[in-house]
Amino acid sequence: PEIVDGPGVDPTCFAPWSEDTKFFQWEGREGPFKIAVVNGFVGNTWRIQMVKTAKAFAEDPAIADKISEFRVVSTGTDAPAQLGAIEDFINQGFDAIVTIAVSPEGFDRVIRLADRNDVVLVPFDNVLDTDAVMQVNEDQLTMGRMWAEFTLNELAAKGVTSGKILEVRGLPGNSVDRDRSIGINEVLEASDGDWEIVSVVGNWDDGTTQKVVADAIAVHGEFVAIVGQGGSNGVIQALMDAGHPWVPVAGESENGFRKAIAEYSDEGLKGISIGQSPGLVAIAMKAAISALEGNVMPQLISVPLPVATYEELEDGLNYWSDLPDNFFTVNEFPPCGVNISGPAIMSQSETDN
Amino acid sequence: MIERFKYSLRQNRGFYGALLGLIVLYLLYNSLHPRGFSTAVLIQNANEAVVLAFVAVAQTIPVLIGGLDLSVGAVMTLASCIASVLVTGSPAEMTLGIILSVLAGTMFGLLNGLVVVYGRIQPIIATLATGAIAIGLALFVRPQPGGDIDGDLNWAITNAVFDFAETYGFADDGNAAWLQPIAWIPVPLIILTAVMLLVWVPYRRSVTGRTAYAIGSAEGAAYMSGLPIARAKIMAFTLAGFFAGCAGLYLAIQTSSGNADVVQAGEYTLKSIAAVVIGGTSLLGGVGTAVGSIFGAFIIRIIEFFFRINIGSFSIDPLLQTLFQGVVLLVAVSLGSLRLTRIKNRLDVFR
Amino acid sequence: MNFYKSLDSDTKPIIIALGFVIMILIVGTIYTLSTQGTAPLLRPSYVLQQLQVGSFLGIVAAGMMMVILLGHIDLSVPWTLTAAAMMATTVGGPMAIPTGIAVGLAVGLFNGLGVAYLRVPSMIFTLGVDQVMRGLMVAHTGGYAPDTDATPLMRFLAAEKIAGVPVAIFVWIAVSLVIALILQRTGFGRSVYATGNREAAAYLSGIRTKRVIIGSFMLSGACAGIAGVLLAGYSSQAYQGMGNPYLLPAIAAVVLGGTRILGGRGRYLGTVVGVILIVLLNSVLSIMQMPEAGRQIIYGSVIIGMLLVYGRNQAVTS
Amino acid sequence: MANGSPIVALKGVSKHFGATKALENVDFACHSGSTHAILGENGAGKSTLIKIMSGVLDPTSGTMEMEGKPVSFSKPSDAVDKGIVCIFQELSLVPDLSVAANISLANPPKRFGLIDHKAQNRIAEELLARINCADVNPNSLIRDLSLSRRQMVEIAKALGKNPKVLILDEATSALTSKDVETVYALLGQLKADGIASLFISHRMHEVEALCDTLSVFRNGTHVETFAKGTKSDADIVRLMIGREVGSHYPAKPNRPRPAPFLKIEQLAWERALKGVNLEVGKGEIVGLGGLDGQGQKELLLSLFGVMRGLQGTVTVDGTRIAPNSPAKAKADGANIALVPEDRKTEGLMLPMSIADNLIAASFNKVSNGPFIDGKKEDAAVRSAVEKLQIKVGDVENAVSTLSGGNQQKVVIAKWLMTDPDIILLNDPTRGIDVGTKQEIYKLMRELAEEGKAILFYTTDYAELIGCCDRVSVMYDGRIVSELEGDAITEEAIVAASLNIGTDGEAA
Ligand SMILES: Nc1ncnc2c1ncn2[C@@H]1O[C@H](COP(=O)(O)OP(=O)(O)OP(=O)(O)O)[C@@H](O)[C@H]1O
Ligand SMILES: Nc1ncnc2c1ncn2[C@@H]1O[C@H](COP(=O)(O)OP(=O)(O)OP(=O)(O)O)[C@@H](O)[C@H]1O
Ligand SMILES: [Mg+2]
Ligand SMILES: [Mg+2]
Repeated sequence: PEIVDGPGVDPTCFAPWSEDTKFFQWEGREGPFKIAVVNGFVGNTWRIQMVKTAKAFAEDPAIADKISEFRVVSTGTDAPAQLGAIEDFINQGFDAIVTIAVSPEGFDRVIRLADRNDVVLVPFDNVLDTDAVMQVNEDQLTMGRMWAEFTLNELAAKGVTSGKILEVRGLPGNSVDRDRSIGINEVLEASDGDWEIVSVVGNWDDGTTQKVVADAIAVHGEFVAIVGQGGSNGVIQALMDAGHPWVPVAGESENGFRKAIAEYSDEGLKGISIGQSPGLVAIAMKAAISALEGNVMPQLISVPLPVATYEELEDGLNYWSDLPDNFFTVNEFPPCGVNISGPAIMSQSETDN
Repeated sequence: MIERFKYSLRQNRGFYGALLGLIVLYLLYNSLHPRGFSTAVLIQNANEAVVLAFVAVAQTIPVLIGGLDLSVGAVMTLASCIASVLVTGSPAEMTLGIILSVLAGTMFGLLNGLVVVYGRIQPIIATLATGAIAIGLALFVRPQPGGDIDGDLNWAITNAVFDFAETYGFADDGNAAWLQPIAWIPVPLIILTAVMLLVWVPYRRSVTGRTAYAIGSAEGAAYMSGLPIARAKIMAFTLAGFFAGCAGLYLAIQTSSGNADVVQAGEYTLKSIAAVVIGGTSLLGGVGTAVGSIFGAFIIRIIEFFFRINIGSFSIDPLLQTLFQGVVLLVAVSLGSLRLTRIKNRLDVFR
Repeated sequence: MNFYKSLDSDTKPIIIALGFVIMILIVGTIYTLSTQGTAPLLRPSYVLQQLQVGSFLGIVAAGMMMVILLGHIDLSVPWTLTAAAMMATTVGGPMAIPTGIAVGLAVGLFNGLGVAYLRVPSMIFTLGVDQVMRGLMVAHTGGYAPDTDATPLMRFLAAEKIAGVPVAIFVWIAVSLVIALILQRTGFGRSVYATGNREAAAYLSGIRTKRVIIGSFMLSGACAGIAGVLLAGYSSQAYQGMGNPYLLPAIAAVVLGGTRILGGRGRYLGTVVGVILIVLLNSVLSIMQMPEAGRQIIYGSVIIGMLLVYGRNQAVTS
Repeated sequence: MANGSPIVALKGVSKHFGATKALENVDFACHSGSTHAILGENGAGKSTLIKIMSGVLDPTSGTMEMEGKPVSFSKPSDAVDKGIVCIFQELSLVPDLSVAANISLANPPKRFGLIDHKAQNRIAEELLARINCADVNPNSLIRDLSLSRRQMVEIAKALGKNPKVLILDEATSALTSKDVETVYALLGQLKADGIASLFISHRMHEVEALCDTLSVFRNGTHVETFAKGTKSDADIVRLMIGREVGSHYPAKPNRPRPAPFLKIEQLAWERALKGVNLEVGKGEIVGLGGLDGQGQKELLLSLFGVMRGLQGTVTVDGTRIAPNSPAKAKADGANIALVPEDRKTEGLMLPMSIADNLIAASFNKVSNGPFIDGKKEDAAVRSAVEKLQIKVGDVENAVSTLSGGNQQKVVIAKWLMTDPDIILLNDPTRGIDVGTKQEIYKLMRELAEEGKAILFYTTDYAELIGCCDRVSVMYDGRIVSELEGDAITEEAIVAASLNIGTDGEAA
């Protein structure tokens, strides 16, 4: 692509990450386009929801006739397989490839190939440490900061100025885990309170998180607040099982977590839920099409953080009390015309498939 | 010669079955691919398969002695993390880095061998444990994914001979007439073949290599026959480490980086076992060859290729791909049991 | 010392592992004393909580031991466990738990058929089955939007307490009694050892070795199913990938308990001690906030170290 | 006895396995150009002796000299380097390698530092030709050869190492009679070449035919060494067993032939069985004779439900049976027991305890419902040990700690526990000493008297003659001759085995 001056098209949807964000422009071409989604691992709810969202969005009337061929593959946690799949789609003459990278590094070759063949490559969610491709993500650092700020505010409101705060980390070595943790700790350290931060590794997995939180409670006694990156259902479960009093908890956007916040916020579970949305895939697809049409696009597209605090939860709107715990509530992004809600994707028995 | 082939055919059914399967699947894939039978497709396929092929070769040797090496994926990861730190700078520094990363894998393999032989611990469980250690070390070397491996190296190694020559400016930037017959061959395939010729073939035809087969077939007999058991076992794991090191090195160059990914390490270990079995090597030891495992690795990859191409109404729902892969794996490994139908003496089942 | 020498080779690992458990507790306590001035590891509540968490691993390991005694292995445990949990919550109501166990039994039966009749090495067959189960669960979640909430009975069995003792521990004890009884006091159990030692000889002794193999895999599947149901109860929900953290620790626990990985030898008590060891080790490493790198290295070194200690007195026989 | 200084001499050698004293202060010597037999009961320490000589085991104490110089071997290849080559009781061939590879296993011919397959094949062909086994293709896998062929390859392999001392530990126990002839000739040749051969066998007639010097071992001690012909057979047996032994075989009862209990008609399987007809009555011992590999083993395995695709009928007591597994064969209705060919891999779970092995075929007999009754189990094990006089320390010890003969008794005892009606014996006395053999013969006769029907395959003519009420000789998958009473003579059996008088010659 060519590096051009902004502003880009449709800034409410394709918001540039920061003021320094570059803008890209590809030569516009006629649709419909061939688009592929190259996923890595499949086998957790988030990824399943993402794949379903991608499929549903490809059939959405808003873009359906812009797509001539749409394919989704999951390559597992296997860098060469993912690189291979991307290269294969380039070889097959696909116009755009949307991907969740298995690693923030290592895509030099496919980036080069995509460039040579004028293919639009759009990493999202786990983005690459490069500014050579157009990417779509939520701001993980900000997410970490918001969690910590919310927690500190709630503690301040309760008049708590010291104590142990439990940080539940995600998958070791992952850049999302790194960024979120940096954000969290930055804010906590900057505060005046006298906090002892205990950190455990929950792998973003409900079961592991529950176990390590239960462990931490057994060893450390009470915490004044918990900041968890994921596996939030596990945090709640561990608190309940240990009979730990409700405290402010920051966490992800699982339906179960939001249900718990809604139910117990009066008793002290002052919660904030910010999610990395599986719906990001739709924005990435939309961005790819927009780029193919020749629009000016930001290199790094920032998708607004879907925040919901205990004060903002509303049954049937941003959580569903009658639905299962472990789908991700935030899925739609109205400014982008992405209106595929979590329950619509994850809770209707499919008859047509 | 013909007679020898006849015996070889009878004694290595699994191997020839894998070869046949590979040929059929690959021809089918290429004929369905919009750009089938082109260099670009071959390069892509080779790049995708070569790391797994190396890991499968690594796995083969411990399997031949009747063991399993559950650390190959982890050693690969360790080597790739080391390479991501060392393979950078001047050509001399890069060369040294390349040597050191493969050496690291080899030394780790040696450690495995020593633990198995002198610690008298079953290979499968010893390497389960040392695999954790290797991952720990990899995380230590590279707590976050990253690294800056030379971009030219990455480009040259992951392309055809022509691009290699072009990148490094020899043979008339790849246009020399003498280069043309081989200009289309993917570099990864050349590397794989070269390593096999230089390491596996001599090993196979050495007493140490033969001892590995003998151990897997009948360890007591091998010992009684005065074969160097301890040396052969240590060598088997050392070579496994070496090949895993090669895998790691290639992975690092291919991705220009290192990533101490526990899950990926585990996935490679398991896939290596599958590749070895599909390639006709018996998990009981004594029977099989590393070349078969390479075929096995390619077969595993090719099956995934089919998800990407348009096969009309046979297209598989993305959420059913995993299921399909599992079923194909089960069917592939169950094909071996066709031999059971020929068995007339039920005791032969236990061999 | 004489006492130590007089122990038979099946008992020694158990004693050593017990010693190691005590050592871990001591090291952990020294750490907590020096950092926070308390010794929470020695409190009954902590121990009970570890046993509660350990009971899931313990039940998986009990089943795993049955197949390891045969010289086989069951790599399908992670997704068998997950499938059992997910199907149990999907069905819900009083049939939830029987459904979960039935899923385990069915997968075990399938594994057993593949290993006994097709004679595919279990290492690879169960690997394939694990992937198939994963595929099925991905399709299930993706296609049918199943209910994932645990039933009250599942909650009770996994998370509640009787007289301060988690019910899960009683479930573990019950499973343990059944497995130990099977292994020591039934013809089936003895046949497992015989088949694990030498299948041809067991077959020619008129032991129905295929049934033994199938039975063992079914027990392994059933144990995975029970563990899945409990785990769903513990977390109040079933979720994708919930079984993944249980495979390697279960194998390690069985082996650290003195069961021979090639089959034929091992005592059930050892597996129990092995489970406790692994659970405590994980917990103490987590308490010490050991970074992942150090954790993996320690984990591996402990296994190697202990096996070296077990094996040191073994004689080489050609 | 040969003159001059010995080529190998052991001085004061002892070998202890824990409490077991396998060898105790043994002095032993052998000389070049001599064929030297080592005799002794099972567990006398013969194998242990030669394992020490060939570097497999370290002596607990004592020294060894070769040609006057002290030597010590830390591994088998050290001994091979010095010229001591051994053919072990348990074969040392690698099943998944080719014949040629096995023959040059540890020391293959090389070109450019790599194994030279052509030269390897040439060597194999030469050596095989030397022992009349040119029919063995050097490219075939050991796995695909019969036991007797394997044993010949083993001999070829040993010869290929150019031994100064060649040790054969029961190397002839599985050979066909034609091969035995070859081995006789070979040993004569080696003797002429000045090579020392040590020969361990439980077959007295072989020892007599081959050896010039005999050494007797008993309970780990060297009893005596003497030249052939200086002692009578009875004396030798007394030296071995330490007591007088009476008649070899128990008396056969003199009574009319009983009604057939087990009846086999036109039994055919693959190419090994081509329509076998045979009857065994209660109380009868019927011998199966013939050269090795004429279908005898397949016949026994067929009856025991191991073979697939059988044709023909088998009836027990008038009812037709068609078991498709040993489990069915041993169950009610058939009540068959089989003592298999290879006790180490088919008869026993070696690392398991003696008790566990004993009850392995009869869990139902010691159980209440699904549960094993500890008391019943102990009682059953004790009575089995007593009945067969198995020499055990503790029944909880691994069965592998027993000597060969006692291991075989465990296999037999295991099957007697099931109270079978029909007992199939596949060469039960292979590798077993005279004393134990006699006990087994006696036991067989007792069992027959109790009304069991016994079908007994052996490669030893003397056993057929001594033990059996009737002998059926097999040739090429058929029974070619049935001998009864006084008609059972060595000449008759040999003639039938070679199928003289019909089409072919011996295979
Ligand atoms: N590895 C071992 N561990 C314990 N005891 C052993 C071992 N090997 C041999 N023995 C014991 O040593 C004694 C001598 O055994 P050895 O094998 O030398 O007997 P043998 O004379 O060859 O008998 P056979 O004629 O049955 O082959 C026996 O009592 C045997 O049980
Ligand atoms: N030139 C040859 N002539 C005859 N037989 C051969 C020759 N080369 C190999 N063989 C036999 O054919 C089989 C397969 O041969 P291959 O070359 O694949 O194995 P190999 O490395 O030679 O094995 P080994 O070292 O065990 O002989 C082996 O059993 C081998 O012994
Ligand atoms: Mg070879
Ligand atoms: Mg012996």
